[in-house]
Amino acid sequence: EKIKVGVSVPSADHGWTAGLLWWAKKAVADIEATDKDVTFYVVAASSGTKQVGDVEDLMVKGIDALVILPHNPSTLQKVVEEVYASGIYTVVVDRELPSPAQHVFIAGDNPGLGKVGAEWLAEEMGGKGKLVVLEGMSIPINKQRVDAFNEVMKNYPDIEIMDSQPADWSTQKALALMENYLQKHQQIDAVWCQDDDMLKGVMQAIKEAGRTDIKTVLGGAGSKDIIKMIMDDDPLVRSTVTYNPSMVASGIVFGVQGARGETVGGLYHTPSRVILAADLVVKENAKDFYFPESAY
Amino acid sequence: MAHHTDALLSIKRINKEFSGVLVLNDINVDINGGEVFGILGENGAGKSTLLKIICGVYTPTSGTITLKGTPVSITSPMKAKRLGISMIPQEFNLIPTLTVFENIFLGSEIKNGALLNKKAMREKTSSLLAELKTELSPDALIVNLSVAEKQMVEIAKALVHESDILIMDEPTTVLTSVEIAVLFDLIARLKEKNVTILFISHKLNEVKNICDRILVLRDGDQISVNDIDEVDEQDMARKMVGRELSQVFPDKSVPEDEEVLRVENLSDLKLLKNISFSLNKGELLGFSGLIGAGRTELAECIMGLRPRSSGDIFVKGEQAQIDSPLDALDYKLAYLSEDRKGKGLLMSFGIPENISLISLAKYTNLFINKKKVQQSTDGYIEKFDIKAASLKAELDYFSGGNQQKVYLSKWMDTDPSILVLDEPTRGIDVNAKREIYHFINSLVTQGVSCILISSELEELIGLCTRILVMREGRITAEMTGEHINEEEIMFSAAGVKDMNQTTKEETSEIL
Amino acid sequence: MKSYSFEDIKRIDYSKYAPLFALVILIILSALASEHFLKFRNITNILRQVSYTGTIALGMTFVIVAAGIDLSVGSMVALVGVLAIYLMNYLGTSVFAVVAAVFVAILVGSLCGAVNGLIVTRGKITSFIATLATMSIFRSLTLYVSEAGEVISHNDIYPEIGGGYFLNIPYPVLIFLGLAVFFHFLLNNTAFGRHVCAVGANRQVAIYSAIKVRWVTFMTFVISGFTVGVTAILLSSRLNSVSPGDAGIFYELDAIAAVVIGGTPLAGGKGTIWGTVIGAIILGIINNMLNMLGVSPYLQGTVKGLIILIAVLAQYKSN
Amino acid sequence: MKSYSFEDIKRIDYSKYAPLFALVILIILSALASEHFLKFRNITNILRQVSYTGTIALGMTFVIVAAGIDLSVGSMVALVGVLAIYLMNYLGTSVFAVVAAVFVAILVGSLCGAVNGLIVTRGKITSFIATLATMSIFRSLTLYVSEAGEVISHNDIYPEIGGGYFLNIPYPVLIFLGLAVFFHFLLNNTAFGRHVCAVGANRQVAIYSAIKVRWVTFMTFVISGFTVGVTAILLSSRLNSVSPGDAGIFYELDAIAAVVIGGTPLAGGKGTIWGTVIGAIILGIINNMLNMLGVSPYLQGTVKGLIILIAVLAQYKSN
Ligand SMILES: Nc1ncnc2c1ncn2[C@@H]1O[C@H](COP(=O)(O)OP(=O)(O)OP(=O)(O)O)[C@@H](O)[C@H]1O
Ligand SMILES: Nc1ncnc2c1ncn2[C@@H]1O[C@H](COP(=O)(O)OP(=O)(O)OP(=O)(O)O)[C@@H](O)[C@H]1O
Ligand SMILES: [Mg+2]
Ligand SMILES: [Mg+2]
Repeated sequence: EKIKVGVSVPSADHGWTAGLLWWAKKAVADIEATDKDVTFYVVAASSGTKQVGDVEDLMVKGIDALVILPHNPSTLQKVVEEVYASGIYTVVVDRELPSPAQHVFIAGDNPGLGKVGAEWLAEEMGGKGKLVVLEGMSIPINKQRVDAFNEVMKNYPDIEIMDSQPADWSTQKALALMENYLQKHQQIDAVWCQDDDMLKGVMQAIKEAGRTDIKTVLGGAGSKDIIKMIMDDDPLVRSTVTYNPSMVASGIVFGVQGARGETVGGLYHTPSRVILAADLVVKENAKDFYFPESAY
Repeated sequence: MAHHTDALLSIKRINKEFSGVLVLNDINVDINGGEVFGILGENGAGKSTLLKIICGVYTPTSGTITLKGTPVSITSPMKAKRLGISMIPQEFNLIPTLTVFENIFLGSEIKNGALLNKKAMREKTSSLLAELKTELSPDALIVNLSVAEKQMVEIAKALVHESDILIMDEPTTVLTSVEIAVLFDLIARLKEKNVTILFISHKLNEVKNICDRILVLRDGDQISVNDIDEVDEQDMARKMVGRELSQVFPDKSVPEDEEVLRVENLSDLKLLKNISFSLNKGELLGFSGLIGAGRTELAECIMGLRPRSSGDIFVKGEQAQIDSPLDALDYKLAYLSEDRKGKGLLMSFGIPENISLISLAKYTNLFINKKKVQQSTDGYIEKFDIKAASLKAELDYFSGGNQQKVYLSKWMDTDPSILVLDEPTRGIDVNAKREIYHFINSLVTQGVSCILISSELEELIGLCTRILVMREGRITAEMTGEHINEEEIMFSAAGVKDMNQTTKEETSEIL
Repeated sequence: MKSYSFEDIKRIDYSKYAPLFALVILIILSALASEHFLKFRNITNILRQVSYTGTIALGMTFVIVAAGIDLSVGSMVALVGVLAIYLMNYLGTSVFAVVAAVFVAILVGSLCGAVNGLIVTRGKITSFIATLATMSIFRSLTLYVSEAGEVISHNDIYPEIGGGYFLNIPYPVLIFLGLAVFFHFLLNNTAFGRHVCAVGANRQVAIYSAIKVRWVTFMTFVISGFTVGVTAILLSSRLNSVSPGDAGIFYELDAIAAVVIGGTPLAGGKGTIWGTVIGAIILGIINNMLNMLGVSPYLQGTVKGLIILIAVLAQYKSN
Repeated sequence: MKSYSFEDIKRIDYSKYAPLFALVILIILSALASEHFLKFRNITNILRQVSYTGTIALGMTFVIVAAGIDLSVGSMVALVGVLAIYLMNYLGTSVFAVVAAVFVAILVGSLCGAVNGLIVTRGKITSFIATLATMSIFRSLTLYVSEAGEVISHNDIYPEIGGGYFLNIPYPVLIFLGLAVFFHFLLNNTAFGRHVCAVGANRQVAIYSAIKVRWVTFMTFVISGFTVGVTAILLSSRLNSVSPGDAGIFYELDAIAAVVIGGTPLAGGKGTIWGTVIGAIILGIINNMLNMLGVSPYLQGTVKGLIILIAVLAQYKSN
């Protein structure tokens, strides 16, 4: 009897989600290559409501395990509860449900991303200066990151956050927004954009404007290009904070193991939450985080 | 029937079906170079269809067309144009968003390399319009033109190709006598240049005046081809209808003394100035005037379709507050617009939906009683003898005259007591006209009051007991009973000075 | 000349029933392609998934028949949903709170529709542009009032509306089909419905026929807003929450596609409600089958696009 | 009968120049509101931001004047961009590779447009539905070929196109304005341009006037695709990369808004290229000012929506 594993993720609407899908497919291919007794169904949804439909369809197919990265957690709450209640082994990745309904939750540390980034940045700025922020899409994890970031910055009264507007994790929007920031603010010491996709747009804008006042630019999530820049001693980009899309691959492994009744990750107990640390990537440790073949 | 072996255009065994319905049945005619060839027939007889086949809009179901001795297949208007055939269609074929000269040269622009040579086109347009005695700026947009001006542009558009064969499908319906005179003058000059003209008109006197030969169609069948000298107007009508045509105009009925409508000092924002008149019960009041005189505007003001700047309307002695057609409906007013397609009928709908559109409340009791609608529709179809290939089809597939009958039914279904008819016989055949005249008269006898706006003096004089003449937004004359006089009307309509002697002669000759 | 009613019937039938044929073919193909397809649970799933955009498509049918378009429906779902849940949370966990929320949702939806209607009729702005603007405005207001955070209901009865069943059929499906019947009669058998067609076919003629053209146009947008209100309830109660940036996104496209696949021309003047229902179900089945057959998620868009094209092509070719 | 040329001119002027008035007022207001606004650098920034959707809006003008619509342009930008960069990376880092990529981008864009054109003219499917379908198809193909990963160029010369300057003016701005001039003449001073208007105003009449209606309609989509090809180059060279899921998203709405704000009615039949250019710039200034003034990001959508409404209202009221 083959086991069936459903994988439901948001569609690739920006670099990180593209990386996510890449890792999900890699895990599926890897497992299918060695284990003939598993079938996977991978579906990608462009919105939370579409994802609810995807999960309903997966249930009809009689899956034994569901690995899901909810587009928006509350939207998926009900249907994941139904899945969980019907005895399907449930792994939730990255975005936690408001009232948990899963066997295992695996995620990066969103507040941590904001916090670690803020601490490093504050230190680099010497506790003072002018800062602009580019936010992500209007979903809860953006808020968690920004809130945690602002929380740390409260301890540095001499750091002024002059602007904080969303650019939806899009390179192009970040470029346009940064162009406007550069017009508006004659003196900017540092930029925090929480995501490496946006960071590319920011860098482009700075380069074109020929501005030299900006000393530090911090992204986040650790895309391969940015890690390469850190390795190559870029003067502005000296760090990033991990938020690795490979977490979904681990989630898929958990799902297969859970459906077979094995313990997760070969551990001696089954954890209900696996939180992957928000690691600070700097030149010294950059090599460990660099996967040149990844989509992100 | 005379046989010409050197026929310019020879039509052999032409049949045309629309989804199984035969609308042209075995048509055979030879048309000679340089003649004006008239085509007559009732509404829906197939006249337009025949001409559309010749100019490539429709392809015949079977049959051949031979041009100058060589068989041709005219598959598109483009091909027709290349063969030297152009057409002034029955419906307006102008692009409202483009200018006069752009329309005239549409599809055959004069170019200067890749770019348009606008200067040359403007000049050519000006000279063409001058030839038509129409003072229009080549750069005027079509939307801003009046119906008659559009028709003149349409004519210019056909002339620009300098074709051998020029097809005119009811070119005169929207023209007044002055423009008609200009057009006929032009036809005579074209004839001299050996241009062949195919001419459709419902005005038999026009046909008699300008055609060399005529073809009569009835229900898609070819009835006869005659030299014009062989037939008079009575013969033509008889051939078209297939029987003797009794009296065209009914006897006039006498209006009652009771006043039902009074308009006082009515002005609109643009054209109308202090219009006052009254209408009695059972009266048939005519409105004459040249195009642009403001008769349509007046009717639309009364119906609440156009804002008034001043003036009062009294219905049955009471002051009426009419700000929308819905208000007018409350006072049992009805208005048949001159623009049947643009303002009158939903061409993509069938007969019942159109007839019941205004009077829908009558059939509705939460839900529409469709059976009842169908019943009263059947009544109108019988009453007005509405004919079409399929009575269930959309109005788009009906001939102009039958559309007009549907339009009349639509307003009759509201049970009006005051009926304003704006050019009600425009583009319809003698028989249908006769039916409509008799119908209007029967209404009047029953105590309905009618206002008849018409550019055909003959019908105003034949029907009305009183006629008002308008010019430039004012009423310039009123005539009653035996004082109604054609010459007098023309004078008041044109303003004596505007009309020179020659055109007046020409005009009276045509009428 | 006689009347060829047989011809007529043949002509009308083909084009009118094309969506139905398309649906039947799709069902047969789906049943052959996937063993899961005809499972009762799968069918109700599809119908429930369809009911959200399907309900909106019903209202959209009126707007499109009147020759308009409403692009704002998706954003409106989010706005209405957020406001309804706020109100409900404010009123507590009683049944009354739920009833009040449902009532207010429908009211707010209709009001938003009325705003669209006013801009179009009083402002004389093409509906495409008017609702493009309100699409942006409604979404932005939703984000503003909710500060872009997800809005979660604290009422335990509420989820019953979107998640409950009657005779094994989900409530949303029943509501969707019930509204379809109601709107069918409204469009086909009432003076108002006839006026909507007339306005769409030729505004000028409608004006000259003493139809309150502005009022009719206005009301089509109100109806569209009303259906959005209903959908907002169905959706937010199913999910027990609304995410302001995401709820209802692209619903306008799905609703319009459903209407058009159902045989209503975008130019207006005519249309059928049952065509729209079938159009919505066709889209739902396509979505379902793509998942069922495990088509690469990247290629799903291609398949969906092609099937929309084929469905519409089939309609034209059949007449 | 006299000629009403004075009347005509008066009537034309108002409605025709309304977009220009709107622009001037917007510029004055912006200059008053923000000291940074009139800086040369800010102006060129705005123009460059505008040039992407602006260029597409030029092509869209033709489609809309011919009474069509092209919703697929956004997805097409992504598809063309991805293919162009793949080709360039394959060909190496030479100037030749860049030239080949530019050439291929324009070719592929035009081909995609031709596909739209064929579906509309041969398949007889309303352009709204046809391009709705291809919008989905193009995006999906983009994701498929790129596996949704960002596609990065390895060519050092390439970024010069989108990022370079001539006399302090960014290349994209020059290309945008250059194309605008070209298309202005195409629309106004060639037979093709007049035919586009005729087809949009009344297809039937155009057919009777011996215009190749299908060909003209087809060509408007090819033009639209061509401008998409140009934009794909400008955009991808600027960022030196394309993200398949994100590039060009919502461009169709911005382009359509620009065309309509520029005074071209969606019903087709007439329109001006310079109106479109102004429409695009108006949208660009609004975006810029919202950021400059630090309007709450959530409320930006509201402001943008309102300003679109006001701009269009102003046009109607002025005549
Ligand atoms: N495209 C069409 N499809 C179906 N039937 C048509 C079509 N065009 C015309 N008919 C039918 O063919 C017949 C002849 O129409 P046609 O327009 O030739 O009449 P006509 O003689 O020009 O009449 P009128 O004097 O009213 O213009 C009518 O019965 C009409 O309903
Ligand atoms: N003197 C004028 N000034 C401005 N516009 C005019 C003038 N005359 C006519 N028009 C325009 O032309 C349109 C249509 O002209 P039409 O020939 O039907 O005029 P009309 O006033 O209805 O004439 P009729 O008295 O023959 O019904 C009118 O609605 C009007 O807008
Ligand atoms: Mg005719
Ligand atoms: Mg008139």
